[in-house]
Amino acid sequence: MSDTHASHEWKSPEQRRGEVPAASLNEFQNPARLEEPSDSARRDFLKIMGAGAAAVGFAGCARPVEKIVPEVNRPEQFTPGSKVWYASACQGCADACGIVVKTIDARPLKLEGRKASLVGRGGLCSRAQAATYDLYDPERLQRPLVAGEAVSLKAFDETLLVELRQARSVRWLRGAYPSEVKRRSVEAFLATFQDGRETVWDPIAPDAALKVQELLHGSRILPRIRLDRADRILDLGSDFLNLYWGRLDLARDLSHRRDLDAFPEPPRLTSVEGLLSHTGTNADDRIQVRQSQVADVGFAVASEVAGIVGDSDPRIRSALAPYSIGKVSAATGIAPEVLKALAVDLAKHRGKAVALGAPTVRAQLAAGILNILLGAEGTVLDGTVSPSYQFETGTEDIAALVADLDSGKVDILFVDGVNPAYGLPESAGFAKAAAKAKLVVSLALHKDETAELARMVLPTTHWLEDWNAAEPQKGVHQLAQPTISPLYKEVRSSTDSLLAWTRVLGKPTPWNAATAHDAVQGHWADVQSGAAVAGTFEAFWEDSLRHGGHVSHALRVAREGAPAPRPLSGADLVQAAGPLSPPPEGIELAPYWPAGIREGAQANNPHIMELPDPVTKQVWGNAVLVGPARAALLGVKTEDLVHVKAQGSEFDLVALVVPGQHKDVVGVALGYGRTAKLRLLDGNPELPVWTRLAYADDGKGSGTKTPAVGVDVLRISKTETVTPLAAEVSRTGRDGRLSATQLQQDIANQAKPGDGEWRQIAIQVNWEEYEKDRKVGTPEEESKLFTVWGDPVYKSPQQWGMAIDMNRCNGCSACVVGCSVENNVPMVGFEEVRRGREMHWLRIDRYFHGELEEPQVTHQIMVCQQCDNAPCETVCPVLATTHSDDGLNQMTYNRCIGTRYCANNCPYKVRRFNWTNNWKAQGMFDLYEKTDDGRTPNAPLAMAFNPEVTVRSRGVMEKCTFCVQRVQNARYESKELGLEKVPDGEIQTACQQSCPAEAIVFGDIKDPTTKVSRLIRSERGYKVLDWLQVKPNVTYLPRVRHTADRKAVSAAVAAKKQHEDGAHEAPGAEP
Amino acid sequence: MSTPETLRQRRPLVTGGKTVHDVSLDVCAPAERWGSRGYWLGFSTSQTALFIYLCAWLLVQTIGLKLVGINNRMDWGSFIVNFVFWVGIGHAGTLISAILFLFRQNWRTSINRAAEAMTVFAVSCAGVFPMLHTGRPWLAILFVFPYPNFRGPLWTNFRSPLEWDVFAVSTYATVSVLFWYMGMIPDLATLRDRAKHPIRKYLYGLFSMGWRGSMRHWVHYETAYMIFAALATPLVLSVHTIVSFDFAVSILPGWHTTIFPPYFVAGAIFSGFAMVVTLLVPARKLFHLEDYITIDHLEVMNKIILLTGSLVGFSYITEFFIAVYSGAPFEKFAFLNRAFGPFGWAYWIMMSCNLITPQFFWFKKIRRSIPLMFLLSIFVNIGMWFERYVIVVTLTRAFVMPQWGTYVMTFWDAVILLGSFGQFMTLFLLFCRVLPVCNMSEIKAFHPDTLRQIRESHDHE
Amino acid sequence: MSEQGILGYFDGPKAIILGAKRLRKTREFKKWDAFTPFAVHTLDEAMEIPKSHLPWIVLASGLSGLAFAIWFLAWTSAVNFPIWVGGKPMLSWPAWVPIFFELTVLFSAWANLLGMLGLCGLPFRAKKPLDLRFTDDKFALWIPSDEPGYDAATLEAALRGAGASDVRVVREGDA
Amino acid sequence: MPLEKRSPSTLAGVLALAAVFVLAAYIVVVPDAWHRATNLFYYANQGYQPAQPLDYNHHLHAGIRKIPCLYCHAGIDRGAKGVVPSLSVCMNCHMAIPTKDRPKLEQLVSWYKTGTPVEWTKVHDLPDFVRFNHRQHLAAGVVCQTCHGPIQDMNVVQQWAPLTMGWCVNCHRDSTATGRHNAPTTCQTCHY
Repeated sequence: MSDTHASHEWKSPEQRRGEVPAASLNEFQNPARLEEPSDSARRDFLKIMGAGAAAVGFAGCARPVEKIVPEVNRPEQFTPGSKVWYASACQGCADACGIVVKTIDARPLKLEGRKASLVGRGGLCSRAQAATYDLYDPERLQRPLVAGEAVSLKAFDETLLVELRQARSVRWLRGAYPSEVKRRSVEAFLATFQDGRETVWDPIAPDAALKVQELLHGSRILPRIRLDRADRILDLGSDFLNLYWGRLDLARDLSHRRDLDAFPEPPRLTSVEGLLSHTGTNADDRIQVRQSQVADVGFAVASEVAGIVGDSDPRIRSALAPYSIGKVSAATGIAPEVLKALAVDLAKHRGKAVALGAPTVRAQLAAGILNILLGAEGTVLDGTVSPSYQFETGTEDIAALVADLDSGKVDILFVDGVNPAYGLPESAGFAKAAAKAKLVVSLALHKDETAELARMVLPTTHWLEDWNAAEPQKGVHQLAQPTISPLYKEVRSSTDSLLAWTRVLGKPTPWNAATAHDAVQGHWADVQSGAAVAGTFEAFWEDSLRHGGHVSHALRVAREGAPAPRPLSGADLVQAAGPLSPPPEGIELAPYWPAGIREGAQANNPHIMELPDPVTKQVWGNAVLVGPARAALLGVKTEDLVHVKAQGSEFDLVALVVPGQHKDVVGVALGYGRTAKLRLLDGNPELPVWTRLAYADDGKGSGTKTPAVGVDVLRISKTETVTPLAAEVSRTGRDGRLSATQLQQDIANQAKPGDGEWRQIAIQVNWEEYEKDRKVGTPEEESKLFTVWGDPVYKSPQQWGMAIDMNRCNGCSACVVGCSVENNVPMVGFEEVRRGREMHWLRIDRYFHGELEEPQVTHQIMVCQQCDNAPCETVCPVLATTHSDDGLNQMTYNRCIGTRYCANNCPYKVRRFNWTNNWKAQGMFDLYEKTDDGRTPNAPLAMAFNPEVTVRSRGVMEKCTFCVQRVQNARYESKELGLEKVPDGEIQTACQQSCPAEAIVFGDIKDPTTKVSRLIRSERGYKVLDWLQVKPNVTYLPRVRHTADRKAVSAAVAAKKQHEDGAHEAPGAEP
Repeated sequence: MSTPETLRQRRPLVTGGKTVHDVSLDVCAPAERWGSRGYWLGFSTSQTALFIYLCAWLLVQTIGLKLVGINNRMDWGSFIVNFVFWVGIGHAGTLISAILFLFRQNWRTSINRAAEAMTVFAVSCAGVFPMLHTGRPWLAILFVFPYPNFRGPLWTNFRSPLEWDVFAVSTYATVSVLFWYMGMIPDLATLRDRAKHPIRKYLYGLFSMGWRGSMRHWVHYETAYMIFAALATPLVLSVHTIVSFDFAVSILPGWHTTIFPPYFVAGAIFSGFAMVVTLLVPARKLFHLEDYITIDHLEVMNKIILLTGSLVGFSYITEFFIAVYSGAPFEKFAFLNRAFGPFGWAYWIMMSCNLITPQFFWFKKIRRSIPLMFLLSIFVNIGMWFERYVIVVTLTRAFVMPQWGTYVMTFWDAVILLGSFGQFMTLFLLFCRVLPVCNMSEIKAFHPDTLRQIRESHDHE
Repeated sequence: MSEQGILGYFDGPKAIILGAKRLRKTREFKKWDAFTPFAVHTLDEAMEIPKSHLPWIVLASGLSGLAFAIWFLAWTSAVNFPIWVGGKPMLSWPAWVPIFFELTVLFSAWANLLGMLGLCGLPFRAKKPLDLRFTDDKFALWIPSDEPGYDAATLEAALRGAGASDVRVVREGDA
Repeated sequence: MPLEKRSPSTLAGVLALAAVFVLAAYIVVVPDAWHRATNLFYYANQGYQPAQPLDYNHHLHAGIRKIPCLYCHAGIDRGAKGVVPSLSVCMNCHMAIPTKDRPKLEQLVSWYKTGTPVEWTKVHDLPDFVRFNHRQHLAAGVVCQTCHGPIQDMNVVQQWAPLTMGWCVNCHRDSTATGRHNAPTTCQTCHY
């Protein structure tokens, strides 16, 4: 098994450097060849079912015979089944966060944030968490395609080289990633042609921000935003927790500042927006305005601030001239005193306040001007010491590219890892233009929309199989190393291809590299010299590999200091800001990038598709988000089908009523409605139908199924994708279907004032009250009811508990994916989720407080509370769920007979039941499931299983275990070290580890010195439903809202109501 | 043994001037004659239903419970409803033969056999559900019973109400069968002695245990019968109490109530008697037993339905009042939600069927009108099914609002519910053909003529 | 052709009760018996057949059932394989009461049926039927030949005197 | 008594008794009836001795030649899983051992040369919902023979212990009772 040998091999890159033949797919087709853990899935299935069958006698003693296939040469110090961690860098998006990859038997299984990394700092987003499922995606392209014909890599190269030799004008289109290696490889390759040009393009790149930076400071460089230094944050429709560069750092800093034990006063985040965005749900104050008028509000506040702070640049003053608070509030219907109060508050915190704008030029400009006025430059914003290099793109470039293509003078277009055929609005006319190129070559992981257009398709490796290096922030060098050799023989990373082609064309490659590995090493040598690191390169390289990159000590120090403020450039701001436009009429359709799927690249990843949206909790598709007031006017309710007309095109889509959304704004999530032939989209005909999780039946029981992947709004959006569009919305009178983990009809209930309060489950209090009384809102001490039983005494010296700070959690849902990947939690698909059968062990409950129109949102992470007096245990007839001696509520799957009584009796409803073979729905158990032409398309999926966690079969109850596998391993290890206890912080649950906001703390609650014990003792800590006497072991810290003083807000509400009533009287505007 | 006072009768229990010999003739007739057309019609219908029932289970068990309406918000559904419903039905028989025996209600003699049979069959129907509603029945059968095993040995959790159910229901089933069987021994002997065909003779002989009607045996027999009655009385009350613990012992608002045991028992007797009426009204026609199961018998049962019905209705109102009055917010919400929430319709069906229907029996005319009592008894059955439905769907709105869900029964839920009636009717109709439908020896013992003679034998000296 | 005993038919409960009383007045019978289609109340008193000991058997069995239940639950949950469940102590006996009760009843019920059959000597010591209509509507007194002082002639007279409608001496071999 | 005549019911009683006796006899007389029961119901596979592609002889290597277990099964004290040696380990010695007219050894060598891995049939096969950690048990001083039996005397490996849950649990209990180790018996020791 020489090739698995290779894939197991290299602990150290040296070994890796010796060219390793790639593991071939046959390995996974032939069960005998599977390394033991890889087929654990199937065996679990057979065992659990088999055991049952044997029990009732109709399988007799038939038990599966298993093979052990040891390598012919087992590498040194390689132990089967033991974990190996690799430090690396995430290439999921341009942020390039630092990660560590857990591999078992050379299979990357879990990605985790790297604490030491300056980007990401230990957190990791949902997309990266799900990356392993992209790697093992059965629908990855496995062989190059030439005109639809599968060919070998060699043949592909030959065909391509013929074309290359004749080509004179070549275009290379790639995604944004701050990689010197990639950039120079492309450069060198294009240099071999008379007219070669590179275009970097990312559908959610902050192009507007770049433009505005150039406008204001004369350089296309994004500042590093240090929210930990901001006392006041003004969010002008920027969904920054979700869209900004370095968003994990923003989340971390915000939650860091919201740590009420560490800081005297939390920052105040004020959101100005029309939709209820993910960031908006975390705002302390929200000001509702049409999405198109966000910038105006920004300018108005700026002009007021300018007035207060005095000395400001004359050009700024003239630019702000048309935006007096009076005029703007007249146009927007926001009470002037609200804006005044806001401006005063911001000005008061000059130097400690920052404004973040929506990805449109005007919003960004407003934010930029505010930042200058508020002195954020040089304090909160770092544009000089270590600014962000994460994005270097511009939509002009892609526009130029399309123009080039259209002119027909382009010979070859290479599309490297991006999907413009889907990601560009129709108005850009990419498809039409691309058709005019002589040859389109797509380097892609899947046969996506662009690959459909391309005549030649080269399958690329997944980035977990690649070498790469990144510099996301100035001086912060990340090193990405492969954690598995490519799954398929006939694929090649785009960098490798570039270098190979360049060499064949007889031109020099950067660092004379033959492979990406060489190139990275070459680049790393530059890094060493650049950072003037003493010592041999080998040592430096080793060290960098171990730490996943390099940052000079000097920079680390400098980053903490104050950067220099950037001077204002001489550009004309008046023209850029433009005059105040008159108040628009009618409804505007605001497209937005949703948190989970974002630009849609992972649309074939069940973990992403079934990740509930932080705000709407919708899965498997998008919907028309309508505010309650508008819904009343239109007479639509959630799950009605509405008809939308915008930009001359129209579509029907299911409606979803979202409280706190502006009356005149309807939102639709971008990134859905892809048309590629993938099983989780409209279905891959090659795969069995039950693998198409995205299918919804028509709800009439007719059995006909239709794909539920939502509607593609990118199609009709502008180049600035989030620009609101004038739209007409009308009800069709028909019913639609949507799938959400929180039933939408309950929104109304939950938004009822007081309801939810008396339940005292998700508690939120106001800062003013909190300052007076730190226990405000939390339920009184656990009532001392009479109990016939004493308290249990646990043998183990340690007992595990958790503390969750709702003030830190922003609901980003990274933990949900992290948990699912770690614990082999199955995804169940549109219909099953719709029936309330989703399997997430960890869920984030979303609560609305206050008015339906002005709700405040609380995100509550809900996991198994591991109650001491667990009600689930008492009722299980067969002792399948019991209590361990270290106080865990343990679930023994193989003992479970599935009475589901435990789930009934769980007040937190955290237990999940396998209503069918959920994994089979993803083909996980069906390594042998053959298509007609005898292939096994699902084979690699089973490799994604975490062999440390039993895979549950049909009829078994499961739930959060506090990652007992991690607990047990830690206990064993410390036992071997002769320790009495596991040291604090040794055990990190998957959710805790992945949380960018550090909202979750896990540890020993018997030992009063641990971090978790300190939090549990915190006076604001409370336990959910404590009065039930179930003695939960998860402590919650309530959400504390630092809202502005009440008068202004109430005035605002009053004004808004008045404004609306005005609108009600003239419904002529409504379609 | 009974004393002469108890032998006085208000109305004759056997009408139509039937002699003791006629009793044997008439009661044995169904078992000795070929079934009428009406019988075969009913029998084939029930068997078809039974067949569909089995197929439905097979399918649900192969594909998984995803076929039925339950989900992670609502983990119990129609299966548990059916279970409680059938167990409830299974209360009348033992109650009639045990409690009424202790209370010297002699009118029970002509109906108790059929009622006990009904009990046994209802319990057998009920027994299917808790086993097959589990995710892995093949393991459930292995794991729920405590016996020495090779897992440690690992026993079961005797603190779990479900484990209590395992004991309660199986004990109840066993005792009902034993009681039923013992009551049948003398009648089986009668059938044996009347039998002509050697095989019939052999089989009836086998089960009649060589009963000869010896007085010395009768003494033991009567004692045993008395003891059985004494055992079955607390048992019949305990079974539904323990079933109600499945809900009452949990911590859910709307379930965690101390009123459940009495209210469940009352409900059980209520539904049980209704079912007896539903069965006997056609049965006495079909098998020409009008002279033994007289209109008087039916009227007495209607009176009991009226009583228990009012009890049930009273407890509905009580629990609602307490919940709303107690000031326990979750409890209050749960009950308001029952009445006015998304499943309000079921609540009001339950209320009208169980609270209002029986009140018609205040009127003697209705009590004694066959078609009306048949109709009303069916309404009661429907209402009692919905009572359990209402209780179970409380699950959809428990403590944590984001986990609120809904529950829609699927096609398979319905098939299995109806199919279980197929099982029940098949068994009952079989019983009517092979076993004595009425307790002959007791009817004879309480035959007006017998009673007269015994009285005279006392007045003699 | 040895005599097995003598059978005196009476028509109806009244006749047989009075008949039994009369015979009882004349002399004492140890082993006599009566065959009736149903339990003719007060006939046993008339014939002075002793009461059944069944209740004691049932009581003993019921108590042993209870004892077993207590021992079994305690041993399994606290001694043999103690497991923490819902924070309750290993010996959480209040939660076991239902099972105690059920097992008591179960044991009693079995003892009751089997005890009854045992005391009657059924099925193993079942006698050959003397008349198939005893299970229908015929009533008869039976005096076996091993009754002390058995004499067919006098007994026949006595039975007739006691009101027997018909008397039959049963010999081996006739049904 | 002369009148004692057997009624049909008697036959029933006799049959019933006979059945009970037969069952009892089966359990008493038939050798290891219990183990058959276990194998059927509890999935134990005691005595399982499948044929292996390469008839490696533990008796020869571990018994006679006294090669320590951890020489071939190296790393078993480092990881949870059992370690089956790779062909290279065999070749450490067999490089030097002539294969002439020893077909089995020739096969071994040829497999090594062609890089064909050996597909051993798994003998000691716990269900996947059981987590057994070799490393811990070795660290606790449990010797191989405790679970694998007299492996050094086996020509062909067979499953010596029943490997049922009861078997594991009782060992844990005893070692805790005798105070040798603190071997827990909570479910999550093995099941998660």
